[in-house]
Amino acid sequence: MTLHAQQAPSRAWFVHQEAEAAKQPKPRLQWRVDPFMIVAGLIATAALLWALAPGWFAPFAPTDMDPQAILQAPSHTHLLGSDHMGRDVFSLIIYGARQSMMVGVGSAVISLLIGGFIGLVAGYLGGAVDLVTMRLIDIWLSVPSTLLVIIIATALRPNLGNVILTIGLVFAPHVARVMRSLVLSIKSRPFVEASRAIGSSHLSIILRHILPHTLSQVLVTLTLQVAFGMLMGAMMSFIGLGVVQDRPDWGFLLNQGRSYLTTAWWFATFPGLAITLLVISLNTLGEALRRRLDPRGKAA
Amino acid sequence: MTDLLAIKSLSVAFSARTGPMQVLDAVDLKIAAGETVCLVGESGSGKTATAMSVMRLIDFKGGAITDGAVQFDRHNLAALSQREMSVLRGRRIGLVFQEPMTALDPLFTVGQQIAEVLIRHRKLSRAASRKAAISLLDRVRIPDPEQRIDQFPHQLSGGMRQRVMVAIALACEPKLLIADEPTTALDVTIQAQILQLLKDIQAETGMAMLLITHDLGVAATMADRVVVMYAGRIVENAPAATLFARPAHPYTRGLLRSVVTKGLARNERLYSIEGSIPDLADPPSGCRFHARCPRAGLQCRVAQPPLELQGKSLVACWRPHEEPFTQAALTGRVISVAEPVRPSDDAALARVVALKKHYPLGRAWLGSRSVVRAVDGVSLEIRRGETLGIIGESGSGKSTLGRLLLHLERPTSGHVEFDGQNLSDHDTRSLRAARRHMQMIFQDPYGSIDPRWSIGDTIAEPLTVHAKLTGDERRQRVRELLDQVGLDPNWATRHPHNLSGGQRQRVAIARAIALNPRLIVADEAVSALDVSVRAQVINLLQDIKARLGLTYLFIGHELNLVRHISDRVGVMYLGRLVEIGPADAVLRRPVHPYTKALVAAIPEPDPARRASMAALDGEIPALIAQFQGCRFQNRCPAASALCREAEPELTALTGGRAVACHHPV
Amino acid sequence: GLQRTKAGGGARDELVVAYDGTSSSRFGLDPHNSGFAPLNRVMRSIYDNLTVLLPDQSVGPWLAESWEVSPDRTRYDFKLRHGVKFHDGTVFDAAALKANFDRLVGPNTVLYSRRSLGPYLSSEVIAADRLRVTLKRPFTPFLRNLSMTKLSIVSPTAVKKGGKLYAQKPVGTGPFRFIGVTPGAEIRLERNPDYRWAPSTAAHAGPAKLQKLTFKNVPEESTRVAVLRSGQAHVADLIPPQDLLGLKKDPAIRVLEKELLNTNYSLALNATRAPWNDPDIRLAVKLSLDINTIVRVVYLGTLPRAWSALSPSMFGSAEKILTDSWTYDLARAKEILTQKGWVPGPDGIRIKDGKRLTIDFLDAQGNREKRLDVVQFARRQLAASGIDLTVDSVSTGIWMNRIRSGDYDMTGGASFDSDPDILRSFYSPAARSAFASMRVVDPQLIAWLDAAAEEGDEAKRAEFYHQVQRRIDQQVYAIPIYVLIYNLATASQVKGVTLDAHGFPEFHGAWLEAA
Amino acid sequence: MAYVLKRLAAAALVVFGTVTLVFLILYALPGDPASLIAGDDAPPAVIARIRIQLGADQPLWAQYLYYLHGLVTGDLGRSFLTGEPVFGRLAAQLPATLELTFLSAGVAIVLGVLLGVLSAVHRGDWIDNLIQTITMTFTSMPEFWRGILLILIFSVWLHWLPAIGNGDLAQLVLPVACMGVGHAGVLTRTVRNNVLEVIEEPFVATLRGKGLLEGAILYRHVLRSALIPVITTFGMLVSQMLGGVVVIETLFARQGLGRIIAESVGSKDIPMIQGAVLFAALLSVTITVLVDLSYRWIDPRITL
Ligand SMILES: Nc1ncnc2c1ncn2[C@@H]1O[C@H](COP(=O)(O)OP(=O)(O)OP(=O)(O)O)[C@@H](O)[C@H]1O
Ligand SMILES: Nc1ncnc2c1ncn2[C@@H]1O[C@H](COP(=O)(O)OP(=O)(O)OP(=O)(O)O)[C@@H](O)[C@H]1O
Ligand SMILES: [Mg+2]
Ligand SMILES: [Mg+2]
Repeated sequence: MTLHAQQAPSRAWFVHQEAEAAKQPKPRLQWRVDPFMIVAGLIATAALLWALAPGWFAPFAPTDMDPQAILQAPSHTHLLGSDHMGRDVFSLIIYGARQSMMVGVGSAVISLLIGGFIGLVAGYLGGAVDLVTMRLIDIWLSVPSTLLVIIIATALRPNLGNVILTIGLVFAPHVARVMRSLVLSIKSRPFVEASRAIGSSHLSIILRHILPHTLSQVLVTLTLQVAFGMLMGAMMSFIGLGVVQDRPDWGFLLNQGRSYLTTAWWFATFPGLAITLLVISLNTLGEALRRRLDPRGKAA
Repeated sequence: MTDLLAIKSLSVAFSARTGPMQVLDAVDLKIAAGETVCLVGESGSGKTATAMSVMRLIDFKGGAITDGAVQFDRHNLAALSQREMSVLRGRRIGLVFQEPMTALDPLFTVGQQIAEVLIRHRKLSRAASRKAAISLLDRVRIPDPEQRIDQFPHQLSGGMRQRVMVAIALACEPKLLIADEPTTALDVTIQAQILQLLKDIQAETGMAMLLITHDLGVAATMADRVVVMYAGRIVENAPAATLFARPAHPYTRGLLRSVVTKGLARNERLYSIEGSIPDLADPPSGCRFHARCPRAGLQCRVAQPPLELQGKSLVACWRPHEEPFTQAALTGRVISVAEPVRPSDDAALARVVALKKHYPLGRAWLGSRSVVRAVDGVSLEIRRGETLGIIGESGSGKSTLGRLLLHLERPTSGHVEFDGQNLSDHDTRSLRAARRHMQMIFQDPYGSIDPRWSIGDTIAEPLTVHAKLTGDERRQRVRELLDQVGLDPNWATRHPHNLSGGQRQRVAIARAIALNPRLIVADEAVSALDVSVRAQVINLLQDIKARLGLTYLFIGHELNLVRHISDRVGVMYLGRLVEIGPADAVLRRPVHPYTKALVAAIPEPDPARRASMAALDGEIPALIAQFQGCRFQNRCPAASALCREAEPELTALTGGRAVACHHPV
Repeated sequence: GLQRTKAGGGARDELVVAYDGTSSSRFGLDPHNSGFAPLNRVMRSIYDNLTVLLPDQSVGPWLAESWEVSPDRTRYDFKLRHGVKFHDGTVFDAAALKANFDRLVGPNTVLYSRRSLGPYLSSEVIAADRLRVTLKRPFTPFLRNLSMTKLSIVSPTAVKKGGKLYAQKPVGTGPFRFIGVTPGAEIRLERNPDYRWAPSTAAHAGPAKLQKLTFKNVPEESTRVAVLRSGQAHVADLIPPQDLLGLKKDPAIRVLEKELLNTNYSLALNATRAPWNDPDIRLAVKLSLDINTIVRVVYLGTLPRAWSALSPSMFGSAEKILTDSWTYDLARAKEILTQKGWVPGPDGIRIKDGKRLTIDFLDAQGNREKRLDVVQFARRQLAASGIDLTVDSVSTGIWMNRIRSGDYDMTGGASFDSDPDILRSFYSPAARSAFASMRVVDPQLIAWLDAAAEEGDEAKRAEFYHQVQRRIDQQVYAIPIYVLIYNLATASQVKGVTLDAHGFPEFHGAWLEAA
Repeated sequence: MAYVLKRLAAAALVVFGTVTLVFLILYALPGDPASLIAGDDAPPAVIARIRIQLGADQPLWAQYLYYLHGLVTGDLGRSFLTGEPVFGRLAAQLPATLELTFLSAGVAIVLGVLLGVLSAVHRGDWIDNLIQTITMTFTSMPEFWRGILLILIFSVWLHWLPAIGNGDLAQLVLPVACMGVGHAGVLTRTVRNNVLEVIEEPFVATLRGKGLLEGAILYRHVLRSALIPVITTFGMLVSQMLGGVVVIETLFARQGLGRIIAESVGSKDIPMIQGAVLFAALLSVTITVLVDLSYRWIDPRITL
């Protein structure tokens, strides 16, 4: 079974990861490089490079406003047209990659750290700790995540850090559940019991046996989380919880451009495509990664 | 006799990453109407692939028939379309799979699953098919078929599920039944029941049977002909009596020798075929067995031997054996093991006192608290230097006892003494320290080693935990240990995924002995291994024990094997110890009716001694119930009114034996 | 399928208006307690007023047939129109009017429109059709304020019955009466058949021609245009600039535009907090802004740039006086900042005593009317002179709290009104509204504003306000940005929709021409 | 039955926890509700009075108890802004949201199962790739963008469907399509992957061994087994849709819980937010319970 892309703030895929995690070792699927994956890899790499060194790729600075060239259709000067302030859409997208990636990666890392820790502890200790934690997580999950994001983001104030923190917090319990079932299944594998029989301490079992086995799943989760974080960030822009800045992220651009769709289609379309393509790519890669890194493949 | 099924020069390949992988190479096989043919061979030799090809189910697994024909009645099955095949499947050819746990759709009642095939092939109405299904259940001897028919697979025991599978296969009275390891996952007593059932039904209907098994005992019991496969080829095909009396192919002989039989004396070293089965992705040239064959010559290395008639046997060998094969001949060749350490009578290394372990069932809140009584009042002692074997059917609590002994789990009540100290008195830290004297070897050689660790790290893990060694000392010790278990010391940096099951189990053993422990619990340590490899590992365990003066608790379910390795044997049933005593005495002259039944149910690889197998009726009851009286009463031929009232205590007999039975034999 | 999408599903005399109610589904049509322009636009059709604002910004009779003002201008005797009835049957008379005033000044309520009554003291019923209103002191904006929806006349019976929930079941005397609401989505009105008291400005005197009038709240500007184009609505308001140009050229669409009487949208620095308490620094900020370009780019030439605090058509606006009174001067701005000790730091942003020159812009409205685009543009221009601007978007509640406690550097706002006295709600602490974006306390301004409120002479009064606006400009208490031209696009078969002198839509005379 | 009770007890616990959580988050919301209610020019005395009326001067625990008390007596309080009872307002808005959510869910599951099975059957070929690419694209689009495009295409250009409103079925088509199609992508993949997974199960080999036709195996057996994780996904999706209405309802100018939440958060109308989130959480918990119960119905093995 594979993981898949979903609408931001999606929960469904977590269920799969949980189910996945609980599964018994299986022979590994074949690793086949298909054209989709190559394209996905190229897109993700491009976005990453843009995020790292936008200056190398962008023909204009994101702050270059040309009052003479407002809402210009794509042309030689403005490959993807210009926006309502005369900025170059192509350059905005390149610079926006960093912001979008920061939202995506940042929130993913936060949810992984928090959720991962909770899931690890609950799964490993089991018993009452597990029961209580899982109930708390149920509670957290019973509020649809979009609502949770809105409420928390309103309570905090919308700057980049808080947007990232909010998305991270909202997704953390999902990660916790994935992590927990992962730990539960690894915990019951004989080599863990073997290590216990040897007399290894809990800490060393966790660090040396359990964590390494969650790594591939964690990587996959990270990849997919980045995608969700980005979509969620875009949604926050729409609701008005986005961050206004010189280098707007793609969601913000799309949101700004949305009312120009009939008059200047390129303004919204290209940032939208950027998000969508990157999300698709990350999902495709995440899925491939999961298959590739599957430790069960080696175990079987 | 006309051939019902004739497989001619069948070749099958799977598409693998590295290209096509030929798993069957020119297989020839014939089954006459009413005949039982057993297909035997080690894991991966292509037995299942053969069955699947006949059924053309191989197509769904990514395999394809690349050559040859499968003649069944008037059809060449290899050339039919899937649609045409589906008319034959289930109607003319029945199929029973190995795993009764997973071979039934968990979401449908057994009735629905039987009815389905009747509706499909015999065009019965719903009502009629239900009736027919009930009578089929009755025919495979499922009690209360009217009730059972509406139950779901998970509500049935493994044995019953396998009966349901048989019922499905028999629903349309097929001419041919293909059974792929139908009893491998079952307990011996249940295996005996199912095999008996198959025999009975065959006698009634006169169907032909292709029975796939890796157990030569089963083959001896069931087969008219035995076909031996090795690495995708048939190496020998002979009438059962001939094959067991005069195995011609060295591989067949090797297999037979590796089997631990009743007749084998305890202090003998087991025979084993050296090496392991080749990788089919890169099969060896010439005779595929030549690398492991003691008789191999130059010809064997370069030319593939044809399957040729020799006497009554078809053999594919350039240098077949001609002399008869006897147990005596085998015994004579065995090298004797080092003199075992004599168990001293009084010095108990470990003592188990009134030990109980109850597992709560499900999540026990807001509901009745039911428990599984996995171990329910066991007392015994393990003496220094001895091997105590524990046998019993699945679920009888053997593994739980093993884990309790090492205090991997806390007992519900009772306690364990190790070296005079009560383990329950230890705190976490001192318990961890105490662990260095007690180690465990697990059943699953694949699961019990962390696939991400190098072999060296795995073996060094106990050293890291307990011994303060420098890096060099540790590496040195790992090399020593690898050497001791017969692995190349240079393999320390390798990762386990390239290792065979037997090699992995050696790694596990090396890890277990790293700290020179005093007690090793080996829980089904060889059950997952092929016969030839199993013998290697057993020999290794024996050697190490002799060398290091270890004490073993050896848990297993192959009686002959346990008898071979153990000084004393304990028999468990439903969480209780029902009999204990010196191995030979208990297993050759059992006094408890249960032990007796177990012993009787073992199929011996000797067609001459075919017994009526179903030694024991009925199923093992669930462990949840609170028992009154003897736990064995419902299956016991000797049960009396007393047995229904009072639970028998373990009482000592002469010769160091004890039994828990009101009416010992 | 197309037929179904036509507005009203076939009823030819139902007019559907897609209005920008922002994303709020907050509903309440109590004219005395709503400063929310979109709902006031709806209320224009439900309620009438005592007076009507004429195109020349003078005041004419409506529900008040005439009035007499005492020489000291503290007593107003209103003679009321006869035969006027509320939608609930209540007769509109002096008692009803008094009830309206009493409601506004009642000690237990704090209604938004209270301020518009100024120094109101009491009123007394002289006859059934005569009411005398007494003020504590002269209050010149009084009559003009009475023309605003903020002081529309509500049914006292309905208010009593409705209590706190009156706003959910509004009852007025207007050409349309309220029949239902789908909160957040639409407000349904129907013709008031008894209506015979339209103001003199109306095209006809009788009841409205439309049978039904439905206001659909479509906060998405692109959706608003979409439903107009697809025929799901007949009218859409506040068309964004980028679409306005196209719609104006579309023969199937008619566009009505009218300047909204209000305070021009202005950016206001917090003059009570350092370093913005220094007028020179504020000046530097102002000089750094090329407002012409900002407005031209952001509004694509559809809105004029503003120079004064009051929209040009409003009485007393200093727009003409202030036009071109200063020019964008980056060099000068930099010079001032350098003089004041703010020197460029490593990233170009100026630093003084280790503090960066940063403007914390507090926003609660999002990009309504593209105001955030304005700010974003301004941010770029400010950066050129070494000032950093960050936008802090918060909810209304937080916005108010922080404005009140002075915890901000800059914010922006506008407020619709018909009299320049509205400036007091920004600059006079005694009359300041919670939505006021200024916190500055300037005694000079307060004095002028208070005097102007009492001044009877139009010319003198205007002069006061000119002074006020000049001072606001010179002191840079606020930087006016654009003049809002309210617009309404209608399908071409819609006739007779007008915009009143305030810039609010009137549907009394509207009808749908057969296609 | 005991199972159902147990499940309900757990659900009640979750709801209680949710109530507390929402209360705590909202308590932390900055901004003073009293001054909001009081209006623009309220003198401090009035604000103070209102604060007392609201109980905002009480300590946290007292406010919490007061809130719980209200809940138990079915009183969710009154809106700070309009004074109307929160419960009535929400109850009036709920049907519109439910209508939108359930129809979207229906569309998602029907499309998801159909396309998923089609995709699995054609595993690896162009149909599979096409379905996967299209659904993946839909799913990866920010929802509001998808919605705007739908409006432009079907309402503005083709004049087929109305873009806004809460009236007849036609007005539901676009919002339902926007939400349903997006989520269908998720389900399509889930169904596809589960079908492929189940097809590998040993019992399917048994079914083939029985001579059943592939169609019967697929639809009668495989799909049913594959459905269990699909239903979990589906439950999650419905819960997620309940959050997604904030976007959809704004975009398509519909009434509903989403609009209330969007608006109330902006104006700190705490009773309204509390009520709306509580409603959403209750719905989402109800769906989870239903999903859990449906497992039992589909899979006889499951016991808790
Ligand atoms: N679906 C598959 N794809 C590729 N290779 C396969 C597949 N199934 C089996 N094989 C390979 O085919 C060979 C023969 O397998 P087969 O299952 O027939 O062995 P077997 O004799 O039944 O063994 P066992 O006793 O373990 O059941 C093995 O090497 C196995 O790895
Ligand atoms: N952790 C556990 N929780 C609940 N029940 C358990 C647990 N471990 C074992 N059991 C139950 O206890 C009983 C005895 O299990 P145990 O594994 O000791 O049997 P065994 O004799 O080793 O069987 P096998 O031959 O199948 O390995 C079984 O019914 C099993 O289901
Ligand atoms: Mg097999
Ligand atoms: Mg066991």
